[in-house]
Amino acid sequence: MIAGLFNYWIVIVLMMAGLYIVMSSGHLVKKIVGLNIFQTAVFILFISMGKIAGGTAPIIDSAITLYSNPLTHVLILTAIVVGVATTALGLAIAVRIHEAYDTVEEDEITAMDAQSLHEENTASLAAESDK
Amino acid sequence: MIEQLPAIQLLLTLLAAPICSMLRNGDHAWRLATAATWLSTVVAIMLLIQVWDGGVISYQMGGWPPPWGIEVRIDELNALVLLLVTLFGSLVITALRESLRGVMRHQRQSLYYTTFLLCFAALIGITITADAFNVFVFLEVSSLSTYALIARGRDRRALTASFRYLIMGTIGATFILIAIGFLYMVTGTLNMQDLSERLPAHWDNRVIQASLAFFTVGIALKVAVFPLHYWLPNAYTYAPKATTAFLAATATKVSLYVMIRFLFDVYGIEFAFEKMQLSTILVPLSIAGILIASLVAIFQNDAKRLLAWSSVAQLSYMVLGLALLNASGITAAISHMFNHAMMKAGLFLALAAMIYRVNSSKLHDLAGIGRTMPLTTGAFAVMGVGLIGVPMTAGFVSKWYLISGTLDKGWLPLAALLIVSSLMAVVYIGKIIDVAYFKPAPPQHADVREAPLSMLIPCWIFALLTIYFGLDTRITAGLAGRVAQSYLGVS
Amino acid sequence: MSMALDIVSLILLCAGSFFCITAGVGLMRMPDFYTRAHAASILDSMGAGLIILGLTLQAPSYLVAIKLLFTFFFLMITGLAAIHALAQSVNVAGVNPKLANIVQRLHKNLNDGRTRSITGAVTDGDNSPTDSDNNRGDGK
Amino acid sequence: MEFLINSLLLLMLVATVFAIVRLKRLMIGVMLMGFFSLLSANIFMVLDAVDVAFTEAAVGAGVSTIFFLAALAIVGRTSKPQNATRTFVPLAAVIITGALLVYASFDMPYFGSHDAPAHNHVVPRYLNDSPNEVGPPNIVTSVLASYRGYDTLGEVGVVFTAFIGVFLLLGAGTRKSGVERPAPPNVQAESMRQKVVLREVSDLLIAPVLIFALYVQWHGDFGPGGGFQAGVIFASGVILYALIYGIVPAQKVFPPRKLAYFPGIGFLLYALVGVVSMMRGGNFLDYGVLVHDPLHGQHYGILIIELGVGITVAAVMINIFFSLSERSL
Repeated sequence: MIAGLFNYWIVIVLMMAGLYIVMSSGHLVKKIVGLNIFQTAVFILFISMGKIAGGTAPIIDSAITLYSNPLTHVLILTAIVVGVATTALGLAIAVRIHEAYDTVEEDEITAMDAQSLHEENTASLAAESDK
Repeated sequence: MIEQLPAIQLLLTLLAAPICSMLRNGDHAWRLATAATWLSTVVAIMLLIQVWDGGVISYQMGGWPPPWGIEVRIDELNALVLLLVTLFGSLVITALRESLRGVMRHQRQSLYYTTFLLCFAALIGITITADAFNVFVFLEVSSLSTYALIARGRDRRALTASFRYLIMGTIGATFILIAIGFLYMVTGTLNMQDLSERLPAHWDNRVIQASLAFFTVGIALKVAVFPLHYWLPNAYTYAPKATTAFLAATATKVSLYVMIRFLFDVYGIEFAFEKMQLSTILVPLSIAGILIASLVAIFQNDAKRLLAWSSVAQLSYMVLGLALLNASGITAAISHMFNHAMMKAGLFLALAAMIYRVNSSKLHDLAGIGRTMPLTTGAFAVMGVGLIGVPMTAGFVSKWYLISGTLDKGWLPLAALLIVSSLMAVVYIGKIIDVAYFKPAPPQHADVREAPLSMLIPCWIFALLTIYFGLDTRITAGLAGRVAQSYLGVS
Repeated sequence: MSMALDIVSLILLCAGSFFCITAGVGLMRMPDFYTRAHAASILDSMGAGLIILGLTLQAPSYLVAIKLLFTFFFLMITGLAAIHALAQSVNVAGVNPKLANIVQRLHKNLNDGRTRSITGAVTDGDNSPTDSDNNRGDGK
Repeated sequence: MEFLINSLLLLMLVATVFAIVRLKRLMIGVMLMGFFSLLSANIFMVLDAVDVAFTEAAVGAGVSTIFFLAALAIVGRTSKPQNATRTFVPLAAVIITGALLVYASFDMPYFGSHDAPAHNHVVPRYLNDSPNEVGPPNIVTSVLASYRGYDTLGEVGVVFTAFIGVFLLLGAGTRKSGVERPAPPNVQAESMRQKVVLREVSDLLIAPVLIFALYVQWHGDFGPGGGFQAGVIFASGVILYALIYGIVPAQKVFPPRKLAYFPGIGFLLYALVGVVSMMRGGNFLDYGVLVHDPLHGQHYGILIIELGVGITVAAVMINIFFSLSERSL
């Protein structure tokens, strides 16, 4: 059983570590790093389930009779490309955030947002009381 | 020609997108986008007519039969969602031109329309497909375009809202991917029809149970079910003004459709709700969502943020309807999906028209706008009344079904709570109406004029539809009722 | 013939593995960046290079052998160029090689004809790039 | 033996991930992430997923690491230490999710088992019939491009959307001339000197890289490869040029204004193959009707759509790199 499930357990550890980085990190770029790791771990999960012991890569050859599952490979090819697309867009937004806030630390950004929300609220209260 | 309609439905906007990205002139891009989306609406109506009598259209992409190839499948439920996406999406895109003019350079405008078209096409793709993995692919197209659309907001907080949505959305999508992987691991297929046939043999398999858990969490993130709604208020508030109307109408509704499709069709009611008792989680969460989000909405002083919180509450109504699991409840959920999309899109669009003139969505800046922009505010008021659920409007129909659904269950206190939440809706909508009609306009807004026609007409179409669907419920509640019957009848 | 090939490739593989281990030990034990980079470059050139050559002799077909030779060729170029670029940019950033300092100090000591402790000299000197340039020049 | 190698690689992955979790220095974190991708490419290789390994090595370890580095050049390389409240809630959430997964794992078909349902329902037709139905010996290509060609269209759509999004947010080709930040003189002199070796090496490499991209593009039917990998490799050749010679000369070769058309062109090329097959009476993306012989039709169809994929991916990656790195000038 250990040999049969070892792959999956390691993949679970990797997935959870990636998710932990996303949730715990305050740096926006590091969040995307975590997201990447999380996704890559899921890819390994898919590819692990497509492996057949003693099989070979699914490229037809008359000498070979046993192939691993090509469908999971196709799905993960797609998912990898989706992953890099998300990464690129996320980084672009992070770069814009850096330009707008001059920081990419989430805590500082949250504080700045709370500050501006507070200012807006006091401004509208003042506007209310004017009338 | 007629048998190619499902592919044409997607292709109209999918092909228009790259062409649109090459146009240098924003006006041409707008013309192309509106033409493509309205044609797409026509196709959606034709498809709805075809499946009206319970027919099912199946289309094999690449000519490969399912489960080997990818099947596109249109039945009553997703024909209704198609109509929702195309009709309301087209109305918003038509109104978009004025709100972009002067804000963006021409080339940026055409990129912006391209992003809209991609989102539009992807939502159609999610709606029509019958392949579990294909849902994930198009979900990502729509999500990526949504992130880009939100991040273009004028306030810098649009960027953080978009980033937060990107992180949560990607986690949600990856959870859905894990769920699909588990389904494939146990059944060996990705076609929804095939999955639903092969799954009952594996109900006791823990992998399938985990798959349900991951799917529910993942899609709940996308739908913004109560504790996972965190991204929605900021995203809606800081997104560019008309964009919010589009997102509020379509994106979360299509996610909700995916939720219905998977929970009811793929996993099946018996597994998801009877064996795994999903209702015991969803009902309390959605009740909490309705009450808390309505309460938060009352205390907002920004009209856009107020409507965003109201969206969280209204989405909880739909989830509640589903979780009730009786004919009235499901009817309520599906018809409210349509009605709320219509009313919220209209409200946000009317608000966008007001912001276009007064350049702010703060309540105190909207003071007296009922006199300076009477037509826009009139449309807003009609749809606001609809949102509250006053009889003769669309909102009433779905709330009526929802309350009778709770009564069918014998949950009187819940019915009372729903009425209380409607009263809360009266308060928050009333807050805007009160400011608009009964407060004097600030002096700097004395020269505010009525919104341009290209925004005003879509607003009034939305308002008139709100009344029309309050009187004629054949398309909404009628169709939803039949869908509900078919789900409950089979099980 | 095949026997001879096996023996040659065995020797190459063993030598390659030996260099890999050497490089690993060097990476762990060397005192500063430059010496570690040197150890790492051994991994690229001698370690991986010899192993690939050894594998080439075992290749089942000419196609595979040619592919392996290509890999060898590109690995040689890219790996060493990368190490070079890394070392250069570290140098530009102003990191002094520790050993160069020692050598320079030894030179000075010999020229001055006085005896001073070597260890005291290691932390001496500022970190400006020009300085490190001079150091390196003297070190040669 | 395979199991041993596989387990060893997996343990290395775990070590890498824990290093990333603990690191404060982002630069190293990003480099380790590239290493993580490379290691997982190795695992894909061991698990027979050659196409996936190829893509992961090119995309995960190559292009996305470069995107990260370009972004880090703008936002700075270090992260602040996080406060303690940030660690507890995520840790609890992660442990619960992980426990759920481990709970589920006991019912999973064992790793490598032959009779797992995943291998025995849909897949046999791909393995047995695809050489007669579609043609290419590489089954991954025939599933990707033909059986699930609609998915792949969506995938190109994702890449195209990312391009439009990045373009909309950052813009490209909008850099004003002469805003390049001058480096301190001695650093500049030093970096010129340093580049002699790099220039020689890159001159030697760029041509083979581009040729290799074309080989991968057209050889995808027979071996691992195809439009995605080819596009990424082509883009990395161009990115290498831009890294060594600077972004301005690279943009002279690939003017961003013209390059911005190509993602759309590739995407259209793909979709139009489907439209043509609809016009000839087949379903969308049914290549069999393109010419008289269905097998030839499949062959032509796959070649053209792979070309479309390659054009889109290459153009998108180069564009995104330009957009990101222009911001740091």
